[in-house]
Amino acid sequence: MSTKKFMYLNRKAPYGTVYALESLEVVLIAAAFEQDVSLAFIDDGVYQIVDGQKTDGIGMKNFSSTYRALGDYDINKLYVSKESLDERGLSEDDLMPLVYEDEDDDWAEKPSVFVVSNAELSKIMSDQDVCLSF
Amino acid sequence: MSTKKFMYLNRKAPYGTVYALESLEVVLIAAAFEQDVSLAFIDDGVYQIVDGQKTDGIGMKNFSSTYRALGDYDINKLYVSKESLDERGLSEDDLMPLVYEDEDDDWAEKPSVFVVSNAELSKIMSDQDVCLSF
Amino acid sequence: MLHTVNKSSFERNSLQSCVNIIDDSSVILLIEDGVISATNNTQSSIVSDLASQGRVYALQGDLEARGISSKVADNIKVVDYAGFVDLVVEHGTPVSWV
Amino acid sequence: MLHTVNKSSFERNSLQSCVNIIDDSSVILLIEDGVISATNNTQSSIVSDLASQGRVYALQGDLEARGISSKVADNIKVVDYAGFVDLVVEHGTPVSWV
Amino acid sequence: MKISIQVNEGPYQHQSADTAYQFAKAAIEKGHEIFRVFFYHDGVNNASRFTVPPQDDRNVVNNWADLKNADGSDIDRVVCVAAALRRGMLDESEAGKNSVEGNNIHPAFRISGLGQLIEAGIQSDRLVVFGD
Amino acid sequence: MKISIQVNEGPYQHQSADTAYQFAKAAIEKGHEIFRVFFYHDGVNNASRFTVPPQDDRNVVNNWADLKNADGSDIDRVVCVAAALRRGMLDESEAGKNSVEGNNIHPAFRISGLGQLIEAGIQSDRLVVFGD
Repeated sequence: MSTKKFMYLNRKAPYGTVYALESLEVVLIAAAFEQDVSLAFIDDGVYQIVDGQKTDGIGMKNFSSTYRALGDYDINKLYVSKESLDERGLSEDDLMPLVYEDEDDDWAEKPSVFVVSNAELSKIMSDQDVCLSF
Repeated sequence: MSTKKFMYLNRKAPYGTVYALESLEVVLIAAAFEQDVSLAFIDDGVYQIVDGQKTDGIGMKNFSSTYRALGDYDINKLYVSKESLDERGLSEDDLMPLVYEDEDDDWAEKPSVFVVSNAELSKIMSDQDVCLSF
Repeated sequence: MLHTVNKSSFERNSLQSCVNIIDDSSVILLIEDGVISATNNTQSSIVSDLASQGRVYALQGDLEARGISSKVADNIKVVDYAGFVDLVVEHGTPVSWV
Repeated sequence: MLHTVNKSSFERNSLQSCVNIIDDSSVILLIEDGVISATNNTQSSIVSDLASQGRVYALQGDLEARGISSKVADNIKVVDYAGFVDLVVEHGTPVSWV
Repeated sequence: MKISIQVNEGPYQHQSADTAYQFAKAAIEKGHEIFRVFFYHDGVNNASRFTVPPQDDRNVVNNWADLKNADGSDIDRVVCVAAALRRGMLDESEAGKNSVEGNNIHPAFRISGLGQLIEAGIQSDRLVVFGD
Repeated sequence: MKISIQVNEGPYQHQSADTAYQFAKAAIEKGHEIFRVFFYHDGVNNASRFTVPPQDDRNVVNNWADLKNADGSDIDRVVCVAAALRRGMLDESEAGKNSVEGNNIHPAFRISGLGQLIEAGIQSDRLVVFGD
């Protein structure tokens, strides 16, 4: 099959709605198709990868650890809107330290999360073949 | 059964979601219980009673005529937020001319729609026993 | 790209977010409750610049359903579902701001 | 009255609408994604006055789930579900800004 | 106090059903009575006995079905008939009336009319709405 | 062009399913091919053969079931299995595997995996998402 650029656009906070969880389920399946995969986190979507989520109090499944596994599936382009973080009083330090091992660089551990401006996000988005919104 | 004050709080545009339609279905049933019923239309809820709705183009049921029947069920307190209308470039002239016949005044036809300020709505809301939100 | 927005800017932030991010060649199609943002109101400025460039569309059936066909702001182009299909065909990857 | 708001003020207008209309004796409880509005951010001013009067609450479990317990703004009171029940009992007719 | 609850969204898509359940549980633990839980709009989907959630996640339908008042009595769980029919939630009786083969309402729930919601508002000290 | 569609919300609660259907119909009328309609999230509820809408309203499920491409071939209507199971949408096979008595998937739809969505993205010229 041909290779296309897929973007997963995540704009909603986790737990309040199922979109974050079911977006992640698609991303994991997508990995098997060897497409070019990017994830974008904008607006309240940035809360999906905030560190320290604990769901015991609300009786729902905590799926945040799954984001840590994305690197093992070669999903290592997670773009986070800087403007969205700033507005919410969040910084990169508040996010989970997601990484992957670069097979082209002696398996060096590298970051998967890129905090970018909306202008940069715009360019990345314009380059996509398929955009799935959650 | 005792009489309570019920308010139906409508904040969403019709057709985009089912809340307007299913709110109306509750209101019609509520009439049979002889409670004190008020409807509030605020935010995009004001579009529910805008005149001239035509749904042929979207293939959905046009239920706007049902609002005209509310007067026959003694539901005649429809409060509309003036601020919500103003923001949306709407005025009372854009709304359906909903009326009822006042049995205590020789069945004179009177308006059911009252455009009120948020401050007035606040007072009306504070006086309710039950508030159902749609 | 074609960006679809299906919620009123009075209710949600999706239209503003879309406008903040899209590139100079993108167009916006307002559908469902999103057509409220195609009318003259206190939030018209969100799309007025793009509209004056001919880059904002609104779905006719949704305007009619909400009784606001006569209130569409200047420079916004009204299309039917066939026009929606044409926009999808002409503008490459569609993005939904759901 | 007790007013519950379950959406972030960044996503929807429900918190602002609620604040615009409620009376002087009302309190607000932020639940679900609404707890985002309980943190220090550029929209904190929507509730800061009410918070300084001790009239804004946020649900603990929802703050913890979203990893933002440590970011709660000044004067906002954190409660658990039992505290939610107490607020419903104490404040008369509850209103949901869904 | 006598408290009733309206649930407007289905399980899993929105947190409303979960929050409503946690609220109901806490209310019972504090000695209040849940007079009725009324499922309206997509909330009717909470009553499906067909749901098969992942094993490591909560079972929203069973949570409702297992909820009891402090005296051990069942909670009155009412599904709105009009909302249920258009969304494909049927008990044996409605399936029969509408010539549908099969039914999917969990036995812990009962289908009834919107009057049950109004009555809950009249009979309860508080009616709390959970939606999206 | 080859166009695929993703539907994220159930029938009646949100307009998304209606808009998606109107879009698909218009695309076919204009000579395009609908390669696949993928039902995800609450969108899986579009596939229920149990829905009984009021007689004066549209039937969303039948609208989908009756939709055909211009050459008369059926549209490929795929329901995500993971999303379907947690929301109580089952065909005979899934009901059997999960020991549930009964099933509610309309025969015009088939249950399959998320790979079908990715494949639709790869194989189609456009993938259009309808949600809330």
